[in-house]
Amino acid sequence: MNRFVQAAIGLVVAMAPLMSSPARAEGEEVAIPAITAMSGSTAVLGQDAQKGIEIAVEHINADGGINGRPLKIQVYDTQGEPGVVRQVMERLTRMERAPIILGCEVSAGTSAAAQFAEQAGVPYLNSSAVSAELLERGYKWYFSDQITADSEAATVVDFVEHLMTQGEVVPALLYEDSPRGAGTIERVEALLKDRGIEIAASASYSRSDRNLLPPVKRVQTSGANVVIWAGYTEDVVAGLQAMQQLDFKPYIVGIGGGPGDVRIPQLVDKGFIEAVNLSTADYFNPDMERAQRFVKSYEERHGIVPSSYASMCYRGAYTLKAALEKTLEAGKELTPENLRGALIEVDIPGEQLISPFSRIKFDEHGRNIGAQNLIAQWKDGATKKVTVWPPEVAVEEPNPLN
Amino acid sequence: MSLELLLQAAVSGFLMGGIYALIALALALVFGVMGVLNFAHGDLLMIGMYGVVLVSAATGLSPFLAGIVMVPAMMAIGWVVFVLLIRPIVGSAPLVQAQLTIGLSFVIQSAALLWFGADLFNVPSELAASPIRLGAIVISLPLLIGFVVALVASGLLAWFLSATVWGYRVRATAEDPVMAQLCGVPVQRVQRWVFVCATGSLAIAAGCLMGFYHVTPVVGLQFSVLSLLIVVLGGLGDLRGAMVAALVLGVAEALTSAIFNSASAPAALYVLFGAALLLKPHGLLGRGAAV
Amino acid sequence: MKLSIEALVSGYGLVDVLHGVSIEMAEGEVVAVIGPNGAGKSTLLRTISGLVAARSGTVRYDGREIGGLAASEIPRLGLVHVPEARHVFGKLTVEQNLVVGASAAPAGSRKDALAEVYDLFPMLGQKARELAGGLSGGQQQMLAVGRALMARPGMIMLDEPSLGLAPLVVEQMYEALDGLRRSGLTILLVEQDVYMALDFASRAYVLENGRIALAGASAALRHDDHVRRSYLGI
Amino acid sequence: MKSTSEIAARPEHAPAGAIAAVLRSEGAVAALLVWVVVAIALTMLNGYWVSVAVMMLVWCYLCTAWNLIGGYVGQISFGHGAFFGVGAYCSAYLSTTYGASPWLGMILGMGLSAVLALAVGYIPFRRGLSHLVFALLTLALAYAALYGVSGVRALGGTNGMFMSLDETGLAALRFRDLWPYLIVMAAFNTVLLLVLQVLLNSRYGFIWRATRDNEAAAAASGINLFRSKQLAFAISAAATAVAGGFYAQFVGFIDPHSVLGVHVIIQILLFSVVGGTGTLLGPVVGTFVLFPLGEIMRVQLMSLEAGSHQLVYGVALVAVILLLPGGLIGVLRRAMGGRWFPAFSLAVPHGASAEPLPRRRAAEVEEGAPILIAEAVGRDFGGVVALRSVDLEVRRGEILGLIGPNGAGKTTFFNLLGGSFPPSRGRISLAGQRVDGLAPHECTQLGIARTFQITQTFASFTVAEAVFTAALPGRTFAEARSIAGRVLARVGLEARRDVACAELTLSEQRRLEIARALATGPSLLLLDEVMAGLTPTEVTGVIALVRSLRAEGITVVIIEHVMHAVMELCDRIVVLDAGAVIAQGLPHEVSRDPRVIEAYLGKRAQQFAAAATSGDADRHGGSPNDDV
Repeated sequence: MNRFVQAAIGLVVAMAPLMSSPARAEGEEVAIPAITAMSGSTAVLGQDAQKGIEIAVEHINADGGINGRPLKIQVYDTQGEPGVVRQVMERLTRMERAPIILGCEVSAGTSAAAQFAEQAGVPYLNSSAVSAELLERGYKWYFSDQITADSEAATVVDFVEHLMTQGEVVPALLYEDSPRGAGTIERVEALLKDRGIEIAASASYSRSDRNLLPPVKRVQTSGANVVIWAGYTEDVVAGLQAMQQLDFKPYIVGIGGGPGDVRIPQLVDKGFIEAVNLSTADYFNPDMERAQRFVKSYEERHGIVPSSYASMCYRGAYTLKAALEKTLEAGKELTPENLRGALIEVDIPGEQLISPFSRIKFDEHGRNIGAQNLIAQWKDGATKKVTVWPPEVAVEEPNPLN
Repeated sequence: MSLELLLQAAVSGFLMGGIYALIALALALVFGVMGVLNFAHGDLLMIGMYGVVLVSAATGLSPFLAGIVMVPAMMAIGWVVFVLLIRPIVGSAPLVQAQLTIGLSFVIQSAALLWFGADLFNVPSELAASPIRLGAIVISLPLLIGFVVALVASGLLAWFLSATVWGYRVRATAEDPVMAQLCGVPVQRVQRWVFVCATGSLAIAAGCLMGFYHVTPVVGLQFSVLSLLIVVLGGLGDLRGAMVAALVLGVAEALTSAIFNSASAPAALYVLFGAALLLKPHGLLGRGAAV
Repeated sequence: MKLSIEALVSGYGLVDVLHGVSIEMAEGEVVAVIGPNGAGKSTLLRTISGLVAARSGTVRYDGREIGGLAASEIPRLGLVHVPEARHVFGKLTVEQNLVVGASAAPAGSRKDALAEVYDLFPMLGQKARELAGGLSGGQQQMLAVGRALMARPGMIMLDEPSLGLAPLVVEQMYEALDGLRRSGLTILLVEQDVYMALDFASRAYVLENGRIALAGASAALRHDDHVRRSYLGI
Repeated sequence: MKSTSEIAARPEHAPAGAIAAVLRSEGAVAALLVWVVVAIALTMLNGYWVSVAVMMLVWCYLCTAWNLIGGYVGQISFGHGAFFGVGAYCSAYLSTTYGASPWLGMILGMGLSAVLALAVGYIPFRRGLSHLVFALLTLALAYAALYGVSGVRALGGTNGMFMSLDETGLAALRFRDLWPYLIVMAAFNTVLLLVLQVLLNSRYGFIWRATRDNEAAAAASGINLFRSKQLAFAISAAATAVAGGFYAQFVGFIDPHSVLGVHVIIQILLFSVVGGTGTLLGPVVGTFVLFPLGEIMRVQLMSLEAGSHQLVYGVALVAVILLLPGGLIGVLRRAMGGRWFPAFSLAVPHGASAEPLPRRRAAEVEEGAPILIAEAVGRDFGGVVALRSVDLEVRRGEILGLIGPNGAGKTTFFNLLGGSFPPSRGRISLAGQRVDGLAPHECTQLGIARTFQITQTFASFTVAEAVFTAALPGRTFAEARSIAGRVLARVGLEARRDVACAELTLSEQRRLEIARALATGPSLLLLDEVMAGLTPTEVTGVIALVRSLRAEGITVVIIEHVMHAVMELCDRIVVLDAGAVIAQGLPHEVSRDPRVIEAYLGKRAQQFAAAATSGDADRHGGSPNDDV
């Protein structure tokens, strides 16, 4: 029995510091929480996101912080689980009394966080999920400075139409069936239909599939010569290998983190990457002029160029900074209500961003009307990923349809 | 959907099944000899896969050779796991065994996340680029090598168990450890070596897998579940049944994915598994000890 | 002394089953242990063979202390336990069972031992390649004894060799055991069938509630009032 | 069978006594613990910890629901994630698509989960397949549900579903504040715990535990294993769905992975096992300790490298399971010793009442007429013929001996009579009614009772409980109690009534086997080697017992190798060899039959047997009369 009493007391003592609401730090620091999946099956995203945030905070503080006050962004792990997200959101809003939350969550986590934020009346600034559906729900407290599946789809279809000017295009869709992949492909499909372009085949697979020969074969037998492909890194790697084995060399227009992963040349035969003209619709590419400061710092710290995941949360931190500054400059307290007001007024010109966006400006649904994609393509024996589309930001011409 | 597509799926699924067999046989053997159903099996395999990546990166060896290099290391890991965790739960309630090994899986997964991060690793190999073509059907070379290696390893295991004195002792221990002891069989040593060798064999399987697949900290679970399905479908303790079950599962997996082409496709695989188990509760070959 | 046990205490969990048992056996002697169920007869054999740890007391075999040795070590010294209910390895063939039985024997002796066992139990030779699980109860009992002999033992301990066997089979069984006895093998026998036990052994111990209640020559015990009343039902 | 369906409906005992029993029980204490947590959360903790408490109660509820099938019936289900998801999706779909109250969806989810459970359990439970087959089937269910839902557009596919935020209030199961969530979840826990406690105190408690402890013995006690397991699984599944419906409203968003993923069942197993399964308090305590601990670790170790908290958590978990194999509740139980909750009191009456033993449907045949007829009965296993063809009749009121060499098929024959498996050919009828192919509990309920060669006991039962449980099917508590008292007195186990079954000596275990068989109220009793391994004195006692049973009109068939007992006891003997009858007749006839001597008896035994039947007091002929 005694052992139990001791254990119980121990537990209570351990919990004590957590149970009491800490008084808000009165110091200079502006502390804002961010949530992301640092562990679990989507940890790769969260880990990059954290690196991006770290560098953003460093840069912001080096430039004078938030009106002279240092910014601090504490990252909370949600494991990407909606249940945990809710718990963490509860903690951040009720215990930490956070006036705003920066979200670097996967779709499912973002959905749960947005639902919670809406009820709790705290602005949630999404800088990673591309779900367009969330923006259509009429939320008052949800803001997304990230592109949406719609803008991705538009960029991809534009690019396909560009290829059509060079010869006959037979497009096929290949996608991983999570919301990330399926959601975007759905919109691409609708858009292609709208523009009267016929699809030769549509093949999906699960992220856990170990054998991608069947879906790839399905696409190949359809006679497609352009493949629009949404997926994560692991399945894109497996799929490229399958294509190589099947001797299938379409022109690949990728979407999302998988085809855009900077490590693809380390994982797949470089010659083959070049052979399929692997290109990706992305919201970041390290060769962009305006991203150089971020890219340099990131490379110094981590030894590789930053991924899109890392860039989006870097960008998110800057959007956050703008809102914070607007509030403080107006002489207002950092409250949820004031920050929401400030977010509505935020308008950052494209030149100040590391993303290919024309600006950051939210409409009444919290959508960033300036969000747009670029298309990057591996070139020179897959040694560099070059921005090739749209012409405004392109560094080089895209490879021709062969 | 074309016949060609189905054929391609069946062939690559079959080869994949061979590698599944190698993974599952180690689990079946451990279950047979010490009655412990190891839910961390896939995670031990994952350690092997990371090991293969490291060895390949350091030495430039092909993943298959790196797998062989990893065997002693995996055996050492098997030794430690056996002594610390498995031996204490031999003979415990199945629920306790399940939970403890699930706990171990937790630990391995988190440790992998700590050390390697969530990024995926693979071993790019020239082999993948030069497949064998039989008409329209493509046979991936790494997959084929993996299949052959798995077949040879399984054959060696079968020979060891059915034709050597130590094989008899292993089987005697599996059937009645107390009686085996009374016959002078050092049962604990047998159990330890079986676990050590089973874990070591995972290095070979890891080498085969890394010829065409990748590793992340979360791949363990899917291989654990897969091996469990195979062991049960084969009929518990029936090694030949497990072999057949692995091949069937590999083909079924590829075919369902080819036929259904939907996010629901894997569901069909599990429904098929359920149906097969209900029709053949004693294993596909009907010789296992399911009742 | 072939086997000498002194003040042996052992049991399971919190309960002691044997409360200080002492037994002495000379080389070549055949000794029976009889007693009611729950008296600790099987526990005695399990303690000697190392399956149950002794809590105090000593067990010496050939003058060597064997308490504390692993159960798989003891057969290597030549002391083999044939437990109750046979426990043949049903999924192994008869011959494979015998080979496993030779695990404790010195290397190289397996072939001779196999020949001897087939000589003693010709039935086992005929069924060498059949699965042991398919044998009848009596055949399994013979296999169990044969498997013990594969270790080239200096002494065997038999626990209820007649349990669950048809009378005819029991008879055949004891005929075979008789051959072993005559060959000079030291045998410790636990047997429920007291007539059978006293017929077969030259001496016997009566074990009651974990203690030796009585000991003596079989002939004397057969006429002992207590034995007659309690065990022979006379 | 009519009697089968009767089991369910009967009221057990006086309501007042039942209520008192529930209030003093483990379930009530567990429910109290839940409310203590609620009180602490609401008075002392801030919103965040209240939110943690809500999730903790969700897990507590899930573990408790799982424990019914996993802990009490001992069938490990990996499929509870599916039931959780079904509840969540039903409630989410109905409320978002049709604007229905989530409560409605919850009820639909309960129904759907129960149906799913019955479907998945049907074949493994009907055919008595191994626990592992059941476990893997449920795992397959979980995965099939996960992937299945992922492809359904109407359910949001992998995108998931959003709950409407418009309405609040109890009907919408959606609140502005946190505390109502906590209260609702605590109420769910309380209802579940109390319902389970009532069920455990009822006949089902005994039936489920008996099923878990020993299926063969439970079936021979007349328990319908299939119904027993299906019922528990369906209740457990339906209860689980409720938590799913609640979770959907509480979090406001669900997707396949979050409600159908494997992590759901892993958490349930984790909390239950660390707490201790098979007790109502275990899963509650396990959750209350582990869940906050996990949360603390996640928060405290957040600043370390990603994955650290899971590593620490995993190591702690492994350590707990290794060091405390009985779970936390095992430690508590040992610490409390005798002050642990007493098992639900049975109060089996003492005293050897003169009332006769119970009898089911006393077979309507005359004394001496055949009560059981087996015609050309045979059974194969795979390709092996265990029983070739047996023709045999048992006459009412006789003691029939069934002898023959090992492997002759005697026990196989008993297994066919007792319903352990159906014959491959031939027919068996009891008092004119076909009984071949019936399940064991059906045979038992028709009046065939059997003992097992290897005694089968219920590990968690006392002697009285075991006998009571065998008397229970088709009878009231009071009747069963009275029967158990009489049977215990009759077989001479009265003094050992409160001892755990596992602690009995061999001869007591044999008596318990007979007692269990008698408690079912047989008209035909099948005794399989009840004398093997007993001393002559003990054998004598059993002989006397069997005789007294016959005197009461119970027909007995006995398989035995103790020849003098067979010769002495039996009116008639049938000899089996190689799966067929080779001789039958009076004992002295059979013992002199050359075929029988050749195949079975051997010379020496034949002499003993002959001596015993002729009453010649040779040294082997110890007749019980001399003993008195």
